[in-house]
Amino acid sequence: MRIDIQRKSFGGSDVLGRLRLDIRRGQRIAVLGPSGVGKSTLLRIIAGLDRDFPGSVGGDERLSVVFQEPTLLPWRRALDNITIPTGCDLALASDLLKRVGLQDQLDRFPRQMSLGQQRRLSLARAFAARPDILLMDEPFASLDPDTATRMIDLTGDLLDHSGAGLILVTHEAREPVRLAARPLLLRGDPATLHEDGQTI
Amino acid sequence: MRIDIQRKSFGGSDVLGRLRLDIRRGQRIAVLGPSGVGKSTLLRIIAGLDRDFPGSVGGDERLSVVFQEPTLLPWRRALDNITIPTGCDLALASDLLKRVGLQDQLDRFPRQMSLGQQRRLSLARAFAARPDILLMDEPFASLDPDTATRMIDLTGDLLDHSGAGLILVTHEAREPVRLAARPLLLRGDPATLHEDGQTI
Amino acid sequence: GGPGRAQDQSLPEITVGALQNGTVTWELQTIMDQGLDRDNGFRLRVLPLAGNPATQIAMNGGEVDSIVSDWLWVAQNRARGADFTFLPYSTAVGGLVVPADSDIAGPDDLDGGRIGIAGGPVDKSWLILRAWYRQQSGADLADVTEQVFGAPPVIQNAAETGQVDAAVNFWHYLARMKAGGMREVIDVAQAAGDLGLDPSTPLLGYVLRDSWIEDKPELARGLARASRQAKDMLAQDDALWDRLRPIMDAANDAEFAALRAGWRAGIPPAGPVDAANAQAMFAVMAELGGEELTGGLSRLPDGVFWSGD
Amino acid sequence: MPGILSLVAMLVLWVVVARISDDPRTMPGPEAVAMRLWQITVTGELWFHAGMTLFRVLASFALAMAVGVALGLWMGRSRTADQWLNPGLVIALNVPALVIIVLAYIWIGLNEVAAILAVALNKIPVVTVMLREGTRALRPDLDDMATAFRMSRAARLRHVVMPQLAPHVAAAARAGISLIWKIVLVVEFLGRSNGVGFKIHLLFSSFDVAGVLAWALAFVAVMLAIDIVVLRPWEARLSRWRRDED
Amino acid sequence: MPGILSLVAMLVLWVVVARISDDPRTMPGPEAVAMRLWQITVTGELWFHAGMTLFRVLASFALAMAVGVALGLWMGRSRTADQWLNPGLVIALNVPALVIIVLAYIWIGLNEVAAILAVALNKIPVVTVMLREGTRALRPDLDDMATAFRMSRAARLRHVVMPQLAPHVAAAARAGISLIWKIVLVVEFLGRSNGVGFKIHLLFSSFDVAGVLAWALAFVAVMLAIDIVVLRPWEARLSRWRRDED
Ligand SMILES: Nc1ncnc2c1ncn2[C@@H]1O[C@H](COP(=O)(O)OP(=O)(O)OP(=O)(O)O)[C@@H](O)[C@H]1O
Ligand SMILES: Nc1ncnc2c1ncn2[C@@H]1O[C@H](COP(=O)(O)OP(=O)(O)OP(=O)(O)O)[C@@H](O)[C@H]1O
Ligand SMILES: [Mg+2]
Ligand SMILES: [Mg+2]
Repeated sequence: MRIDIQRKSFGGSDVLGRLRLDIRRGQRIAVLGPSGVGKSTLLRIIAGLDRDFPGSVGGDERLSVVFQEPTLLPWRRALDNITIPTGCDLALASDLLKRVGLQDQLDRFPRQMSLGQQRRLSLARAFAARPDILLMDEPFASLDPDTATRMIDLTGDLLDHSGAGLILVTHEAREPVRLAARPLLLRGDPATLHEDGQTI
Repeated sequence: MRIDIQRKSFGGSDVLGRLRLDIRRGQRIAVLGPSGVGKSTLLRIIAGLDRDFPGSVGGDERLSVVFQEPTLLPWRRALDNITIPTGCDLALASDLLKRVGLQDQLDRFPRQMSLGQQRRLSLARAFAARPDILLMDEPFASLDPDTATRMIDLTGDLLDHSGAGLILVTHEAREPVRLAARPLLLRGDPATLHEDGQTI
Repeated sequence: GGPGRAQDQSLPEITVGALQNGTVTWELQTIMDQGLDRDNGFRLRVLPLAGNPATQIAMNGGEVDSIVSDWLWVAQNRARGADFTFLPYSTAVGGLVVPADSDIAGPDDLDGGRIGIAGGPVDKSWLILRAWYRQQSGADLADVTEQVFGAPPVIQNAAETGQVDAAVNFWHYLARMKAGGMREVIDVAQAAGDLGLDPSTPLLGYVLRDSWIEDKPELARGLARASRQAKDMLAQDDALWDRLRPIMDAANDAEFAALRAGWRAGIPPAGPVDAANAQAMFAVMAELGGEELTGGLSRLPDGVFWSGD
Repeated sequence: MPGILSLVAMLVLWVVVARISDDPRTMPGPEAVAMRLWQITVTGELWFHAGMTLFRVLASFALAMAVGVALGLWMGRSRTADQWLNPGLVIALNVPALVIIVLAYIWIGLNEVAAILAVALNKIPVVTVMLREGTRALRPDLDDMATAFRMSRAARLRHVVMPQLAPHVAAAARAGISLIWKIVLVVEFLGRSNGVGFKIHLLFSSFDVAGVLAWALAFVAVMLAIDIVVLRPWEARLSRWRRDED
Repeated sequence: MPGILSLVAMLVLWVVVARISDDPRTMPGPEAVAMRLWQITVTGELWFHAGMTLFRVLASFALAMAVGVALGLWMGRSRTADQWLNPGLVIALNVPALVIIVLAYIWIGLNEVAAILAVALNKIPVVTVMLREGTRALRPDLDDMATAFRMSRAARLRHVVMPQLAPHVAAAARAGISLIWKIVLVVEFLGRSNGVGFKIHLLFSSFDVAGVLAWALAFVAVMLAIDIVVLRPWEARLSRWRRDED
């Protein structure tokens, strides 16, 4: 898919400047940058949740998103929180829940889970949608190091198997390395993407 | 203050086992442990938000809490989100907002801020309450490394100045070190506190 | 229904919408009980309703062939294009009553008092009372007293509990109130007489449609005859009243007797209504009632009163 | 238990007030009312009239909720729809019940359809308003989630929107069924020959306070039963996710 | 603009229907109604009666909202209060307006206090129910926050609870003021000597549909004005925080 943003502003002040980005199945990109620079805004634009900007986002790839907050349906149990939004079958949903370490929590409502557990649930949901391109907004934050490593490896595995593309927003330098993702830096005001010090 | 928990269970299954803990002004404790072990549950009990357990939590220290999620009043602007819950004056509130790097956002509503900015707002709010003991649940998660470092140092400074105690829940080994907090490990099922491999 | 009603199925039906516990039901019940409808070539069906507004809606909606209302209502609707006409049913009017122990002995004592009125500011009894009072004393009763308007039972209660000093109510409420010990200070029929109006002018009547009468003249005449026969029987035969007693809702013998007497007193004279008398009465009421009462009419339209043939 | 106790307390209060006022005509005690209730029960009158009224209440309730929820959702989600329909809504909200009922009877006829339609027309704008306010408060993050995962319209409505609207629907249902029954009373008064409203107005015009209370309480009991048997359990089921335990 | 356009569209529809039905008695066109409206305006009648009605509406509205919101909050927050008060609430909700009004007039007297109290009593349970359902849906995390920071009761109510209840209060206010005005009509019908309800019933009893519509629409216009001038801006101000821009 092709992203071409001329700028993105909130209430008059520009947050994002000119941005162009191509991404296909199999490609992996990591977006790094300081807090408040516009990473989530960019991801929302790519996901098609924000269309209020000059520019275009094109492509017919199937996307799925791990939001910066878990964003679960509080009134549905863990298993349903996977099957309902993604429409996947029960077998896949419980397999994924097992792989993110929630095999004992299938029947819990979100507020009966710890935040880290909710995070992993939202991770499993994104995988269950079988995306062509996976968009992740700091998916491994607030997980303990062991769990985080397991989740990163799981993500890598699943991407290897499905051949899906990845856009990962993160603060941790080790995550792009472990996932073999091309690290891009979002910085400036308005923010633009940089690779190895070069604006792209 | 003195915490004496015999156990804490949700719907029949024990999450926390026997726990005893003393904390006074000037003392700093860090609680580490895997996701879902019961760290937030412990913190909620200490903060007096969960009283449904056998045991006691005593002491008349003034507490303040940084929740694992920002937990702001969505309908109040940043500045009001500090002054209203804590009752502090405007000067202190804007000074703190400046120190957490939100000097440009005083008039924003929470949903117009990035998650990292909301986090810092909630941090400033906890400081504004001038606590005797500060309870923090992963306060530096989902901040970029630079910002995180600045926030950690700010926390240390403020604690040094006010002489307040600290209970910090975190996943990162470097945070207790930088804050000179005594690291305790929460683990097991039901979970208990361990120090240097010893149950306490 | 009485014996033999089963064979009546072949007879044409007349539907009358009536208050289930109203005084009209007494006459309608007698017509059915005595087979007067069958004798006059129709079958009477009563659509029981719970309020006067309901009967008026039913009539305007074309759901019933007839209801009972006053000729003012007929005139107003006729002026607006409805082809309603009026067949006399009763001359009963109200009066002004005060509690038994009241200091009010006559109309002169009303000055400065509170009067409860059931029919609203354009109630016919109230307007005639005002005209009469003006004739007597030169002052308007509406100016020298305070009025409280309300639903008939609310007014009855207000009078009985002393919230108002005097009350004007519909005749059957008055009958009960008087049976309960209240005292009549002014009789509206008499006041009308003093004003030179004919007290035998019927105010209430069956409302019929011109078009319906044209279609089924023999049915309309049958209804008129049956009504008259029922009135004649009820005027004389106490036994008929004993049969009606269960639906009359009389609390005691005194109330029962008062209701019976009141109803009998209201039986209009046979024969067509004298339009001139009605016109005179209308003029008196229109002067005080204004637009609200007349609905913009300056005089009664032609054809308000059905001659009966 | 507290529910029953509080009913008993109210009953005692009633007895005391009736004793003190000592005027059985305007303030009949519970015994008098109970006797009337017993009478209409054994004669079977109660079942017939209450049945007719209940039928009208349920029919117009179903109609009003269906239309009102749909309209409210639409107006809450779409600014355009809201701007276009709002004047009509405010007018519909404020046209007196009496006017709607009379016009329905005159234009449609004195029949059950007109009655039920008149009641529903009175109630629809109220449901619409309540649902519109609720819809405006929907969580945008869950909306985004549904969009991102391309949830179907039906799934979205059922799993994302409706659970958030449940408190508003519950409020609309509870306030609504009672409003409806009040309007049914007027409808029955103005143009039906049976039903609780018909009876109450008849008894009122003969100033039979005990009788009016007997009929009113009989139907209140029906509504109380509906509340306890249908609405409460439904709400409890819907709010399970708020509880701590699993 | 769409608002005005839609009003125009309704007007056109009315003209067309009136033309087609061609029965000015039961279906008067807007011209006829406008003429009546003009008449009552120039004679000054409108201002007096509409003023009286508006006074009654506002007085009972204020009373009903204050009591209803307080009760609803209490019942929503405390399980005990809810269990004790619920039967009373369901009964109050379902006692027919007529019964309450008549009893108020009988027990208190035929005066303004009885009228306003009767209306408020009819409305309070509805507000209570709406607020109770809203209170049950309050966010527990913000509650915890308030507890943790030991916010005072007043601050908590004002800054944590009320903003969450705003949509419910708005719905209750909007549905409420219209319900109130409907009940005021009945109250005026049964025992007042002025007000729009008094006039409407007077005209209705002479079956003057154009007159009834003129009065009804005059007051609907008042309500529409209140909606546009008071309620809408208030709501807009309250929901600023939902918007994207700053
Ligand atoms: N309200 C609840 N009802 C039932 N179970 C709960 C509830 N809250 C927490 N739990 C369970 O208790 C355990 C501890 O939860 P807690 O939130 O304390 O974990 P945590 O250590 O803070 O984890 P994390 O690092 O992911 O935030 C979890 O397994 C969770 O599923
Ligand atoms: N709805 C909004 N209205 C106004 N300003 C907004 C809005 N959303 C975001 N912003 C501003 O846009 C900037 C970028 O926000 P964004 O959420 O994209 O940051 P981010 O890079 O994801 O930060 P973080 O790492 O803290 O999540 C921030 O300064 C924020 O204050
Ligand atoms: Mg972000
Ligand atoms: Mg936690």
